This record gives sequence, C-alpha cells and structure tokens, in this order.
Amino acid sequence: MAHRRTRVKSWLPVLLFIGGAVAAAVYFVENPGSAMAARVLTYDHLATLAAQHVGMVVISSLLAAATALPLGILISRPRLRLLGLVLENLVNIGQTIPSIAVIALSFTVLGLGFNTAIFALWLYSLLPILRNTYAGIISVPPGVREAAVGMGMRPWRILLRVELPLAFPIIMAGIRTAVVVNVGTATLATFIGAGGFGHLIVTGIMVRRLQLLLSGCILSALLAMLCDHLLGMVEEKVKTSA
Amino acid sequence: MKRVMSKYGIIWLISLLLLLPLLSGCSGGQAAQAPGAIDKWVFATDHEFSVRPDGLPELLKFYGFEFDEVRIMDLGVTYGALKDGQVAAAMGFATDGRIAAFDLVNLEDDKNFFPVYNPAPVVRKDFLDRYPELEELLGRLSPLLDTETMISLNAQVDVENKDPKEVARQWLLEQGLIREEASAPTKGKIVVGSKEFTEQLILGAITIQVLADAGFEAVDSTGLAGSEVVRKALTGGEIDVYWEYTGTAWLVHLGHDDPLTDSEECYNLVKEEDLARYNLVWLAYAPFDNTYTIMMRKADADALGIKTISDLARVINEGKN
Amino acid sequence: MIRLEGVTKIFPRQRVPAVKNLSMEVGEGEICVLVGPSGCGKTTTMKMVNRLIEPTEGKIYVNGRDVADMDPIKLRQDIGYVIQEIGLFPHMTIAENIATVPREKGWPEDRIQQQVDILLELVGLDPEVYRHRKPADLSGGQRQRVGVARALAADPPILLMDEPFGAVDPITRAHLQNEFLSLQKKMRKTVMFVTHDIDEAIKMGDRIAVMRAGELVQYDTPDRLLSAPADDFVAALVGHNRALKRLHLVKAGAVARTDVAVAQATRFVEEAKELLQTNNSPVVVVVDGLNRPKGVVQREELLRRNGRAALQDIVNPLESVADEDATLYDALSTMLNYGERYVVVLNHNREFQGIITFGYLLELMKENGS
Amino acid sequence: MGFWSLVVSRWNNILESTGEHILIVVAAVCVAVIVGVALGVVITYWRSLAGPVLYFCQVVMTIPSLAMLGLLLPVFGIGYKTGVATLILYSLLPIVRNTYAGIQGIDPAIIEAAKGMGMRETTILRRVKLPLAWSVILAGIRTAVVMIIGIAAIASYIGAGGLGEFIFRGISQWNLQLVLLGAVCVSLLAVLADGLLKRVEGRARR
Repeated sequence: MAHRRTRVKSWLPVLLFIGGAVAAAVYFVENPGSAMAARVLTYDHLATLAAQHVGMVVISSLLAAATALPLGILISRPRLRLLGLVLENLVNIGQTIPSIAVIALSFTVLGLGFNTAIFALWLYSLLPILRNTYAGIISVPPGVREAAVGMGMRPWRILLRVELPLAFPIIMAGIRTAVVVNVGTATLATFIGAGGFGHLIVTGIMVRRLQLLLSGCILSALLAMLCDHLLGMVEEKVKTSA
Repeated sequence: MKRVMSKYGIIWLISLLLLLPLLSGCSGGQAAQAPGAIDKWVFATDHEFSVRPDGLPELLKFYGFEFDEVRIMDLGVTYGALKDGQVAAAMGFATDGRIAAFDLVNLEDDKNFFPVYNPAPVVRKDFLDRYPELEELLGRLSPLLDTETMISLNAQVDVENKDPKEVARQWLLEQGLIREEASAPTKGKIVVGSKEFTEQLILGAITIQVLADAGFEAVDSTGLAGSEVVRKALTGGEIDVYWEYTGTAWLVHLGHDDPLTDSEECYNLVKEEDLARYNLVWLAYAPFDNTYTIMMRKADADALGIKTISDLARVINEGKN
Repeated sequence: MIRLEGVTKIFPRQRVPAVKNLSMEVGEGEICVLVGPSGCGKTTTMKMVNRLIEPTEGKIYVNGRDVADMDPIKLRQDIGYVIQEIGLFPHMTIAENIATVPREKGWPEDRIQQQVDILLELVGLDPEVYRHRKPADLSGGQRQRVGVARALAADPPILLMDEPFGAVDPITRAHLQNEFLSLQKKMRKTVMFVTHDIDEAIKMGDRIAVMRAGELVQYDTPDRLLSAPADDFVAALVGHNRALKRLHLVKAGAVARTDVAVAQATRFVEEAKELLQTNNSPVVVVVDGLNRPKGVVQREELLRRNGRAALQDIVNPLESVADEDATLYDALSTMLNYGERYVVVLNHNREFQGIITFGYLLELMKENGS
Repeated sequence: MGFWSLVVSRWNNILESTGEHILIVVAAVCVAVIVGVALGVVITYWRSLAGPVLYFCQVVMTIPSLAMLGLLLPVFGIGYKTGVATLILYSLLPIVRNTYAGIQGIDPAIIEAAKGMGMRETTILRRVKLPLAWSVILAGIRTAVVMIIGIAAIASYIGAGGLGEFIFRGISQWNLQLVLLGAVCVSLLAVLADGLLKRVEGRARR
C-alpha cells in the first residue's frame, strides 16, 4: 500500500473530534426526538457502546499488529521468498472479501458475541499490516542491507537497526489503514450481538428514528477520524524523528 | 515476475474456492448443558424489538421481571443463539419455521401483552383505483395463509435452505393459483415491497408471482430493512404494495399506545384509519398471527415447568431472591 | 595478508563459474585493484574475502587464517567495507552511520563519539557541522567520504572497496581518489579495491589484477601492466594511449623542478630579471614571507616592465597549480585547462615546492617510455 | 446441503444478484469518474483548492460505510439510490487523487512545448494532459472499483440489492453456505474487475 500523505499534524483536530463527539452525545441524549430513541440514547448506554466499540478496535488492532508484524518479518526473509509471494497473493485476494462477509463468516463458524467480533476484526486487519510489513522490509535498498551484512552486523541487529526503522513509515501506514478499517467494520459487529456504535445505526434504520441513526453515524465517523488523525500524527513523528 | 504473480493469483483463487466449501463443513454447535441448568438469564433480541413501544422494555414492565443481560443482534440470529445455548431465552416470530425445527417452544402470552399481527396486502388508494382487480387477485390469497401453512413455508426457507421465490412458486402451483408458464406482461407495472425477514420475503414472492401470472409487470423490491422503511416506501410511491401486519400499523404507523388483542377488531380499526389518514387500502387479512413471541429451548422449559411468560417471570424472580 | 588459493565460485543454477581457480596474494599495506569488464568476477572475488559469498572451491586466508574457519560476523567486523554511497543507512545520522561497527563491537559510548569525530576530521568533514546530519543532506562526494569513514571506524587492518567512487562526478572522483591516497600513505591498510575504470585502477593500485570471465589474466604493478601487457585483452583494456596513462604513475611533487625563479613579493622587477638570467624558467613565482606562492609573472611580461616596479604590483593570480600528490596526468590537464606551459606544485602546507614545465614533461615521458 | 448444490440451486438468484451488484458499482463509478476527474482537473488549476479537496476526500474515506449509508439514507431513501450515492463518495478519493497526481506528474517541458506551438489551454488539457495522465487515472479507478465492490455488499442492508443479500440472509439464517456464497461471489467479482482494469491500464500505458 502506498504512503498516505498527512497534511495536518496539530492537536487541534484531535480536540475537535473529541469535543465534537462529546457535544454530539450530549445533544442527542438531551434531544432524543422520540420515546423510542430516548430509551437507547442515555449517557450510560452511550458509554457502554463507546467502550464496546473502542474495546473491539483496540484489542483486535493490537492483536493484529502482534501477529502480523512477526509474520510479515518472517515472510520477508530471503529463504521464505516463495512463501512471501504466496502469502502476498493470498492477502490481496483476502482484501477483496468484504468486511461484512468476514464478520458473517466468523459468526457462522464461531457463534455470537464480542469474541467473535474481535476474531473477525483481527483477521481482517491482519491483511494490511502483514502486507505493509512485508512490502516495507522488501523495499529496503539492497545496497543498504548489503552494507550492513558486509560490516558484520548480526542478522537480528540488521533487522532491528536497519530494516525495521527503514520500513517503519510503511508499516505504520498499514497499521493506520487497518485501524480505520477496523472502526468501520466494528459498526457491523452489532449484527452478531457485539454492540458498538453500529447498534445505534441499525436500530435507527430499523425504526426510522433520525436521532438514533445520526448519533451512531456521527459518533462512529468521529471515532474513525480521531483514530486516523492520531495514527497520522504518530506516522509523521516517526518519519521526522527517525 | 508479473506473469508469475498472476499465475499464483489464479492458482490461489482456485484453491480458495475449493478450500472454503470444505471449511464450511466444520461449523459446529456448542455442547449442550443439562436441561434447566441456567445460571444466567441472557435474552436475545433484534434491534427493533429492543426499542419498540410494544417491544421488550414494556414487556418486562408488564410482566414485572428483568433479564440478567440483553444481547442485541440481527433478526433471525436469535433462534440459532437460543438453540446453541448462547442465550437462555429469545424473541422471535410465532410463525417462524425454526421454532419446531430447533426444538424451541413459544411461551404463552398469558396476560395478552402482544398485540395481534395479522398480515394483509396494503396498497395506496389511487393505485387500487387504477387497478381495481388487485382487490380480488390478492384477496384470494389471504384466507389460504393459516399458521400451519406459514410455519411450513418459513421452515422450507430457514431450515431446508430453499430459495423463498422457489418456495412461493411451489406453494402457488400446489394451490393452483398460478400456471406453470407465466405469460408476457400485458398490464401495468407494480412494484412489490417487503421487509427483510423470511416470511416477508415469501409473502413478497407470492405476491409477485400472482401478479405476474395475472399479466402485470411485477417489479421485485423485496427485502427492505424495517417496518418504517417499507411503509415510507409505500406512501412515497417507491413501492406499490406490501404485506403489513395489523398490529404494527396500529402501534407504529398510526401511533396508538394501546395494543389490540382481537384480530377482527384490530383489522377494522386499522383499515378505517389508514384509509382516512393516509389514503391506504388494506385488502383481506390472513388468519395467521405473526406476533412476537418469547421462546425457550423445549428441554429447559419442560425441566423448569415454564409454559407461559408469567412462569418465566416467576422463575427468574425467584432465582434472584 | 590476503591470500586466495585456487578459489572457484559457481552460482546455483549456472553452468559457467563466476570465478575460476583464482590464486593471488595481496601484501600488507598494499592497494590491490581488481579490474575488468562487468561480469568478470571481480566483485564476487572481493565478496568472498568477507564471506558475503562462500567459495565453491579453494581457500581464502586473511592474516594466515582460513576465513572458512572464522565467525563471519567477527571476520567482517575486522574488515572495512565501502560500497557506493547507496550503502549508507538513510535513517541514521552521519555519526550513527560511522559508529555502526564500533557499536556492534560494544565499544564504550564516549570512545565511539571520540572516534566519530576523529574520523570525520580525517575525511575532511567538520564534525560540528556534519555529525547530526542525515545522508540525504550531503552531496555525493561527502556521502562517499562518510562511507570511507564508516569503513575505517573500528580501525580494521583490511579494507574492501567496491567501486567506492563510482557514483560521483569525475572532478569529485579525482578529489576523493587523491584524498584516499594521502590517507593511505598514513594508514597503510591492506586494500582490495574493485573498479571497472582502468584509469582509476592505474592511479590507485600498487598492484592491479586484471580479470576476464572469472579468470586472472595479469596481476602486476601498474607500470608493468602498461609497459608489458600480458595479452591483447589487457592491451586493449589499458588502451592505445598507454604513454599518457603512465603519467598517472608519477606524482608531481616527486619530479617538480626547484631550480626556478622564485622571488619575494616585495622585490623589484630588476632583481627578478636577474634571476631569470640564471635559469630559463618561463615564469617568476612570487611568494610571500612564508614561502606561499601569491602569483606568477610571465617572463615576457617581466621583460617589458620598468625595473623599479615592485613585483607585488604586477603579479598575476596563480591559476595553474597542482598538489604535490597530484599525478603528472593531473598536472598536464591543468596546464591544458589554463593554456599555460607550466604548473606550480605546492606541498600540503600550500608552500612552494617546485614547478613543472611542458618541455620538462615531454623529457620525462621520453625517459619513461623507453 | 453442500456448497456446490447450493450454487446450482440458486444459480438464477446468483446471476440476478451479481447483475444488480455490477449495476450499482458501474453506475457509481461512471458518476464518480466524471465528477472525480473534473474535480481533479480543477484543482490542478486552482492549486489552493487541492489541499482542502484532497483532505475532504480523505476524511470521507475514514467514515465507516454503515455510517455513511445511514447518513445518506434520510436524503436518498431506501434502495439503490443511497447505495450508489455512498459508493460515489467512496470512489472519489482515489480518482481525484490520481487525476491530480497524473496531471501534476507530466513533464513540464511537454506542456511548455504544447504552449509554444500555440495550443489553447482547453486543447492542451484534452489533447496532451488527459491522455498523458490517463493510465494513472485508470489506476485510481481500479482502486476505487475494487474497494466499492466490497462496500456495495454492505449497501444491500438498506435495500440496494446485490450480492450482499446472500451475506445478510446468511447471518439471519445462521447459514455459513449462504455467507460463503456471497463472500466468494463478491471476492471473485473484485478479482475479475481488478484483472480486467489492470489489462486496460496496461494497454493505456503503452
């Protein structure tokens, strides 16, 4: 995946996103618009949904990074070049499977609930991280790697001090993509009983209550933008300090 | 290099196609626990039931009990969740084919909380005026659709995995309501809508095929999400006909707070008010009552001696004390 | 110091050996240049020394020890390795780049920092300015200097250099070559140097190994290579202008004439004219009190001038100059560049060392050519 | 019931849904190409707009698809309209970005030469800039198509039809085979579209 360009690097948008989310939450709780919406739009319930959504995203993303990074490093080793090629293709095909299908497949095999959602999100966010880790390490110029070997650096030192630092911006971009996609996919987790902001959206669509629908849409969109921006800042920081 | 890549791509796509169906064999169920051994009362509901005025919140208040946990999921998933033991009780629809197939029981609504939900085709008045033969055509269907029929039709789709359209066609042919070969459309265009669950899909498919057989150009717009969505589509002219339930119209669309428990009464009141207020015509209603139901596994219900929702409320409340 | 015995390398899935039964020895403190057309096996040969490539057959000894018995990591840490500038780590600062091998060897941090500064000074980069820069902020020539500094960081007795000056423009390359040669004078490293440029080979090498298709065609001193090529291939490689190339072999400082007219800037034209009578120098070199040339006055111009004028008033700026380490080839091209018949040779302190005239150059070539 | 017998028994259904799926994707891409290329061209002339426009497109990309469908639902109503509108929005970023990058990446000397020969700006755009940037723009379209084929599956939920219906039906009926059917069809469609557009792109590059 290509580098994504970051434009804004300040904390201002972060405050804006968080402030916007809080303001939206307060507005919708205070003006539910209908008795049906009022049943769902309480501070307690919104907090639960937020915790579920953020929980799903954070846990699955961490797990995905923890598995995809070593795997990506492994398949980038010259000895496993063939495996890397094969896995790269598998990943490319895997990414054409829609997120809802991954949720649905995990659900039909593993059953309902939070853990299934985590599994599906983990599986789906493995792909961009794996691909970018592999691509990032492969893209290290051969001359640089050869210089490191020629100077007598040990293989794991080359990995830590040369390959990973050089691949980091690309890896970071993969993580960023994965997390943003995760926030979106987590809205679908409500279909399999795992909660999250998708609950508000689906209920809103079901009973045609605009307040419900909008609250879910706005909160999940703001969460996605917040994640994107925060990771963009990390990416930028890494790029300038490395 | 590029050629190698694309070759690998094709090889892996093929193996993926072969592999996935194999994988599909390993979907396993949970180990069943001892009947009646329920330590946590988890209830499964869909999104709509969880907030409707005649839904879960009022039901709990009405019968005076609380579940330990309520899990909200996609409609239709509740049956499987209950069957697999992931929840102790679940909401569903009384005519769903899976109730019998999964060894579940409907708990009797002994205090008459749930309103009646008899379905009938609904059309706009101006549209009916244009095609008055619709009244006769669709009115013929309703009396044939009793509860047993509907459960069996539903089961064919949900349990036997048949296509709703095929199930509808088979039934219509058996009943002699349509001919084997449909004639080319000679009359106007009718857009048929439905909600997204199985029964609605079957009713939609039945309607489409009857209309097509009668020479209309029947357009399939079935499978829309939620009552209000379909209703808006009808009033807005995006669809021309769909099957709505009397109880849903009374409580949701007409905004009444008092559920009606008599089929005849409810139908007449709804028919009258909808025509006056929204210019919608209700054609003849079907005898089956697809009301909401609260279900448990048969084994659990038997072991705990639960037959009615009051029994359930008592058992749960006793467990808490 | 480095000895190859019957070394053969056949790469997997290839029938023709990349290196065929190669035996040679590089003496201590020598620069051995491997030269030949691309694909002749020169880089493969070099990489077998630090075991980046393992030989299929044969033995390689470094300091009398078979490298096959040594830990490749330890071996490489004791052999400096310079490749084209792309080999610098782009994410590390210059200091970190240079500190790579000392870090790997576990030197204490203060010693590493000290060493980094020493090396930056050595290659002519101001540590204060360049220490914290990234390779991307440097010019090609500066990057190459860092490459050399990095290879020297842990003071290895041996250097392997793979076309180290290949990616820079000809003028910078000549500078870097000269600088490296003067460094080498002090360091006396054992160097194996790979290039495809025969001029560079002749300039840099104490001994030159000409390779073709994996075989050693001739292994000789540059002088011998030019005067007695082993076969047509070597002759073609060194080219038909061998006489001109031999100018590479002589340092300007070694042959500069000192019996020329040198005068202090404060002297008068009259006195300079007298000097010119005692020798037939084409110019009078005007120096300051520290014997640093300030400029020259042409013989013709001097003769036209009034005797009472001071030399410092009529002096022309010094253009045609050469360093004492420059080769006669450089000296000749300087002359041609400025359209002069002489070049003034300076030593490292910018002091006057002598002068080389065109006529003298011709004489030297005649002598050497025989 | 096995997977393959399901495929056989639902064959007509599959074809119909695939047709719907292709239709909404093609409709969305057609609109997105017109709007996106125009937008991309415009921001090469008004450079100050480039930053905000590209940022806006990038923000749109981060919005979860279900949320986007929900946000547009009140505007366009149920059915394919909301679906197509959503897909258009998501395909804008790759197309706008690549149009912009494609035109910006043209060697200034070529534009200079065109100007020097007395071509009008509109002619330069039509005869020089767009043809030269075309392969890059196509790459953007390819990215967009592959992406929205997946998103279209979610649009089935608000009645846009398409292969996503198998997936949602599969969830509803707890039926792995149906989900698989939907997933495999969507994936296959995306892979095929990718291959097809790659070929077109390769031809454009020549």
